[in-house]
Amino acid sequence: MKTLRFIVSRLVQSVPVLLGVSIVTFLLMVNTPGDPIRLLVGIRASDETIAIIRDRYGLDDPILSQYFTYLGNLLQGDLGASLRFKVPVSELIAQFYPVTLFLVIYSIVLILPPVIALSVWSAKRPNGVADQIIRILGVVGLAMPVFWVGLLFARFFGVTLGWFPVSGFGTTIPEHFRHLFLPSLTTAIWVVPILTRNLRSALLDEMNRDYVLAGMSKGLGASQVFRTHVFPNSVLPTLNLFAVIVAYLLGGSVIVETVYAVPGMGKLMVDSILARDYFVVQGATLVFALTTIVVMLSVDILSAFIDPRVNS
Amino acid sequence: MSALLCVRNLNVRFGDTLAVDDVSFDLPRGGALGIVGESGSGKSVTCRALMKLLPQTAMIDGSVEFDGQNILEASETTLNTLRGKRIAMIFQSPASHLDPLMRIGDQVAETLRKHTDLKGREVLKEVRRLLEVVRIPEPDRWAKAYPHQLSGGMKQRAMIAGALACKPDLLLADEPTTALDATVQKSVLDLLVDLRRTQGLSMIFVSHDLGAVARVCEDVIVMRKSKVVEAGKTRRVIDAPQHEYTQMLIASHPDRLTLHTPQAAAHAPPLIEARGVQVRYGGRSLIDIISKRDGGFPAVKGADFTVQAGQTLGIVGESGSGKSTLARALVGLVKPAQGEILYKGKPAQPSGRNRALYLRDVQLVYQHPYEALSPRMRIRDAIAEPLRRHRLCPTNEVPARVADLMKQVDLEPMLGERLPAQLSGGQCQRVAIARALAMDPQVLIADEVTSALDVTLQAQVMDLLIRLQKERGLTMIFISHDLAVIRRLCNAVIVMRHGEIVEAGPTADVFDHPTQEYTRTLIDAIPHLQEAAL
Amino acid sequence: MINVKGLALVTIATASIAGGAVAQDIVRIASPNKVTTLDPIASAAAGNIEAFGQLYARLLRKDADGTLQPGLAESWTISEDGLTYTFELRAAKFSDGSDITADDVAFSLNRVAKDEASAYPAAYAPVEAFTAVDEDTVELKLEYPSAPMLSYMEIFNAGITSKGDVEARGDDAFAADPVTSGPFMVDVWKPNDRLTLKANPNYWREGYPKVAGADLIEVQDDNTRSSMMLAGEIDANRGVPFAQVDEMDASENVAVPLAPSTLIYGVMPNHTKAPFDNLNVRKAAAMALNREATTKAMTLGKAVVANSTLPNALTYHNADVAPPAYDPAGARALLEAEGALGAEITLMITPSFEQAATLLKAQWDAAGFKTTVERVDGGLWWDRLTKGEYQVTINWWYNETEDPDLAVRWAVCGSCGNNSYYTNYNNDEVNQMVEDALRERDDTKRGDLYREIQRISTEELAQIPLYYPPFANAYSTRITGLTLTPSLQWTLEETEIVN
Amino acid sequence: MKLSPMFVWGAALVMFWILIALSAPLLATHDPYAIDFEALLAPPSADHWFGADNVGRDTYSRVIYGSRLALYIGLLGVIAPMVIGMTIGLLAGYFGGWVDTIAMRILDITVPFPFFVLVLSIVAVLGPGIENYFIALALVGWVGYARLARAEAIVLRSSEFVLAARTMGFSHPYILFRHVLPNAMSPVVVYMMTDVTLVILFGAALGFLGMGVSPPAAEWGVMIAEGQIYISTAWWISFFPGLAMVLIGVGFALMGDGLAKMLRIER
Repeated sequence: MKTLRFIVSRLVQSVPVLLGVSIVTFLLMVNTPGDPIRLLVGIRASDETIAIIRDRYGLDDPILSQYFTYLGNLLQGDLGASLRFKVPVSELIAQFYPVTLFLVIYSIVLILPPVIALSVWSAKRPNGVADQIIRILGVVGLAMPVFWVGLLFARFFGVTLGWFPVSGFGTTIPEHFRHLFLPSLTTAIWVVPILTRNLRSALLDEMNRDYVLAGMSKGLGASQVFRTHVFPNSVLPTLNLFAVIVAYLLGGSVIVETVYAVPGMGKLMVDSILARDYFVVQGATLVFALTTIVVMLSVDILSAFIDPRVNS
Repeated sequence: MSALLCVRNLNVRFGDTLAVDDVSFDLPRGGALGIVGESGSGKSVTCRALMKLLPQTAMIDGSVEFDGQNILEASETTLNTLRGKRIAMIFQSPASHLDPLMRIGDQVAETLRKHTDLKGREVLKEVRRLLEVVRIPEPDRWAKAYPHQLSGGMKQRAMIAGALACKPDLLLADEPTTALDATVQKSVLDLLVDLRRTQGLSMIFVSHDLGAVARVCEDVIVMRKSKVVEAGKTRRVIDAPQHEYTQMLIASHPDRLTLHTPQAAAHAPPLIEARGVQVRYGGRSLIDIISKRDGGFPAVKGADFTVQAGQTLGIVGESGSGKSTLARALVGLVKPAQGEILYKGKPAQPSGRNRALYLRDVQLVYQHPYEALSPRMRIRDAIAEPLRRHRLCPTNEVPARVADLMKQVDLEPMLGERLPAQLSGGQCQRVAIARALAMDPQVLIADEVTSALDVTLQAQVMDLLIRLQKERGLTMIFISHDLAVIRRLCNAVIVMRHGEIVEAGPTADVFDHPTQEYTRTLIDAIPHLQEAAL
Repeated sequence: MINVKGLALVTIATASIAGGAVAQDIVRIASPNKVTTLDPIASAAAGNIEAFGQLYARLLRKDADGTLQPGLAESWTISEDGLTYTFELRAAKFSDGSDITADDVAFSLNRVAKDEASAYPAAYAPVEAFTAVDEDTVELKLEYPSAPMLSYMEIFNAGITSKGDVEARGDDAFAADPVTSGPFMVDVWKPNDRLTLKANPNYWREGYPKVAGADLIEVQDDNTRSSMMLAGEIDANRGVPFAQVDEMDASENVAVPLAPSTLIYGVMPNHTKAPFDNLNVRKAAAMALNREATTKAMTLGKAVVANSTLPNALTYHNADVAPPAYDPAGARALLEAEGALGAEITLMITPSFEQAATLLKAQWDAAGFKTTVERVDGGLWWDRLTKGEYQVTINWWYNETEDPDLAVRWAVCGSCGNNSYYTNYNNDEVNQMVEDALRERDDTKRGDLYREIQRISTEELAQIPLYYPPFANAYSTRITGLTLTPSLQWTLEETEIVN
Repeated sequence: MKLSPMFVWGAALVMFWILIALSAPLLATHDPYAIDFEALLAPPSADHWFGADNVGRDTYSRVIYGSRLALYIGLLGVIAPMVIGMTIGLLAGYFGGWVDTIAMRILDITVPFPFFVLVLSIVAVLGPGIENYFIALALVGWVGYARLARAEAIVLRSSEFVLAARTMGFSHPYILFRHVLPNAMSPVVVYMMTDVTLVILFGAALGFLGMGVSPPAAEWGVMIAEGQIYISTAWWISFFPGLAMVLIGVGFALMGDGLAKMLRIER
């Protein structure tokens, strides 16, 4: 009951945030030089034609009225239509959003086990050999450009070994898993180090806590103390970073999506920016923002669930 | 009675520092041994070595024979069959020794689950019983609670319950009562004493407070600089200490300190006066405003008192009594919701426009010696800061003034270059005082300045304050939970509870003929050296 | 301690959820160009052009070697004065099974010729009207003769759409999921991702298309397309970077034939902005460039150095003209003479021209210009170009037909609506000749006119031609008969899957 | 304060690059911008140690000069966001109340924004050019710093030495600057070290999306992006800048880890 009220209030708070996001996006878009129609009708169209079509889409109305029309439709749940494709933005989002969501979740699935394993491993003997190796590898992974790693993976795992497809999304769930493996792996390469570093230090901090000593004095033994006390306590600080990263993954998905020709939101979004497809950018940004908010919210709920101190 | 535990030539070294130097003692079955010493004396390390609960970096030798079995030789697995089952341990600051994410009941049950083959319901029943043993009310309710929901005393009880779970033969108590309020401290001590009687528990009781030890143990060893300097029957050691360190230790115990008789405050006009001061924490929420409630919770409810010039007023009370809040109101860190503060008869706004001027006269010294100093600021700069900021003296004289101030508080000049972290607690406290004196105040408010210090340091700091007061004719407001200290320093005292002043008057009257029940319990709770063990 | 191995296993497990690749009976083509609309009149962007050809049949069609063949029109007659064309339609059906009538043809062609929203009506300027004489006869009336008019009945936007469908559902709905007349019909269109086509059972050509369907996948990144090609995930890769042609060609079951195109790459000076409004400065800019070496660097010797402002694949291409030869010293001298030495110029490019920009900047600066490269995204590029807010830029263009009419109108005509590809090159003499050539029906005279246009525009450096690249597309050996015609049309209907 | 070995290694690596950047003209064997039609895609050799790129420029010299741009982007790209973020974060955390509320609202709006989208559209609005790239980064990147600084400030606000400073009658600005700021620095500095790497990488990513630094600048990210299509025919074009990027990244990351250790004040 209490959590429910919490959730509701948070969602209510997010309304002005979304409004702010939409305003910022809109301002950015209208101030971006470049004419969507020119890109739409192609190189050979004459200026007259363009003028006519601009007028058709009401792109010459004053900016404020444009925004309020948009907002009005938005409140009725209408995200408008793509200037490029003339299909409803909601349709486009319905088409691309699941892919990116799948990609992000899949990445997380691939990321968490190694993060836990590695950080536990290196925390066992801080500054030991394993720890150092993990750190260095981590930094290397972190410092390699994602698109570069992606290309190499595609050529090696996809072409040379032929283990995984190098593009697309597939149609069935198993296919999704196969097609998105390399993209997710590529993502993991730089996310794992970040989270590992964080969880490792959290573990080390917690291992020096008094309650560890207390646990040992009960004769629980190192491993049980670690499992039942140290680990749960260490997860908390990492959770928040995790939320930030998930948000970043959503927004940064464009790179892997481009490298692996994954038909996802990131690509849609960037293409739409380049094509000045205002309403798609608007809609997609809002969906992204909402997702981020939900992720943050669920992380808060989760940590409230783990840590009794949070909501009291 | 054969010795349950005998320790021979125990040495513990971390790197090249010797933490425990050749310690030997016996503990008879059912006996209780106190280990007394100041922080860094190696008493805690000794205690932990008995369970081999030291980091890998520690190099231990000597022998610890528990019930004929050498602990130091034993493997982790064997140790884990002993720990918690036959030797149990309780610690200082229960707050940090309980896992914040685990329910009290489960933390108690952990030991049971590990060492007994009790299952499901039985475990719950046993937990319930244990919580009752340690006198936790409504055990079922508290078993489901999380540590942060319990009071300090209850946490400590819960920890004890966990320690007792498997009816251990030996209980190691490492400063179990430090950092607890006097009354709570007393109740825990009583509990331990009681447990010894009822459960026939053998006990090693580590503490810096000889009084507390005296209450529980018949034998005591005194440690200093990781050596045992004296050992024997508690009574004997207290009455006839051999080693001069022991003597100093006992001498600096509040019981033994000669009461300093403050000059009867002349009928000077009150220097500081509080009229119905009320402080609230937490602002008014919308609901509060609608329902005409004040909102927040009152930390101080209508406090009235006066302090004459040259007088020393003591404010006593347990944590949460609002005494510190009151102090902060006096220096404008919190704004009173109601009431006013008069200084020299005129209303003063400590948080108002010309606070700087007022604060030159009224200074506050804080409780935690380290935290009160900016960690990245050299001592010299810290003391010079107010001089420079308020241009209290020409810039070229600043170094001289600083040196002078440091001398006044007995700090070697060479310490000036150090950072707080490189100083001892006592030294830091002196720096804090010196910094306050830099403003050349009329009134010095000392908020628990001694409570974080070892007894000997405590005594020194108190001496310093007394001296300063004499030299500078300071007016002092001395806040402490330690009545012994108050009694020694102050010529008037206020007893606070739940934000209210329950009793006030000249120190002697209040202490010798308390009119309030609460005051009496507070006074009774003072651990005295003459407590008889058992 | 948490079981490290266990966790490692989890990762691998999630990874190896296998499932063999499905056998494909459709042709998969990856192209960097986007399909943004399926309405043939709505766009002249490359991606759409590539799609239109598959969806809409035209009155005429081109066969593999580029000669005009009967399409929906079985036969046609042209009046003496060349102002009246009469097309006899064959019996054919739309993808929805309804008949393709003269009405539909007239509707479609009038739409592309006259509709205000028609993206590229240039070819149909002379058109007065298309009218349906009867069920299967369409008459085209021109206001003035147009020599290449017949060939325009084949180009991408001359596709025949269903009048009923368009009027019933309106332009936008139609543009998303049209009734088609061509070899294929829309299966699924996922904008910004792929257009999936399936064979149109009612297509008029018996036994065509030979494949069940096709996937037009849009993949921006060159490397991704290459990887896909090498991994066998696509059957054709539109646009292999020249750097990868040999590597691709060498790898088994992939072939990269270099096919003739009407493409031309060139430097586009803005003739109304200093310093390039000055012919001698343009000359200097041209002389500063080692066009052979530059071409070699950009195409690794896979393209022909351009000598004229028009593609060499066009009829009447003038082989005898040439921009001034490489002569940096001469260039410097010219600049000095014009007092333009050290002239600051900004070279505006889109991301795909970074290499070219680097080469040009280096050579120009060596000859005494001070060049700044400004990279902008496509959107901004078009905006600035069409508004004339640039000094010089680089780009390519192509021509729908071998006939140069549209080419000259596009590239060097100042009065044909596009200000000579927005370079604002405007020479009345040339403009006049463009119109005359269109009306001229004597082939040799016509040829002379176009050669003259090329001579003048090349000498005046309307643009500085760089090179004529071939199409470098990769094809899987799994298919045969797929090529990209010079007019950007896939020969998908001829394509067969062999193994 | 004892130097942690990690920090020493990291600092050494970064110094190494700084030295290279400073002495680039001495180290370079060729003009990093000079094209050479004879040397198109020339493999590593005595003349071109790291080979030559697709216009015959000497990759080695370009990598050397690239270090300048990398450091420039890396450092400037974090300094602006850090200053903005720290200021907002400290004020919000220290004063709380409505200051905090406003700051947090701005933050709330920035956080859920898809990162790339914001930067891309800002770059699109402001036009290309490295300065605009910095502006974009500053407008997006300050959030992380603000979060950290705020968290620190909230703790410090109620710490005794800040209270003490108050009871010394010092002004808020003075306390913020002299007592809060220095003690809030350490986590920020540590974060900054990782951020430098990320910023450099982000520049590369923009290059990949065709929005990075304009040619012919010797920017590693752009070099890698350009070299990609030669991955199997002329690997050296993208390999060496990639290597350089990893090396500088490792340097900063190690420094960060080391600092994290050192800045903790032992009690």
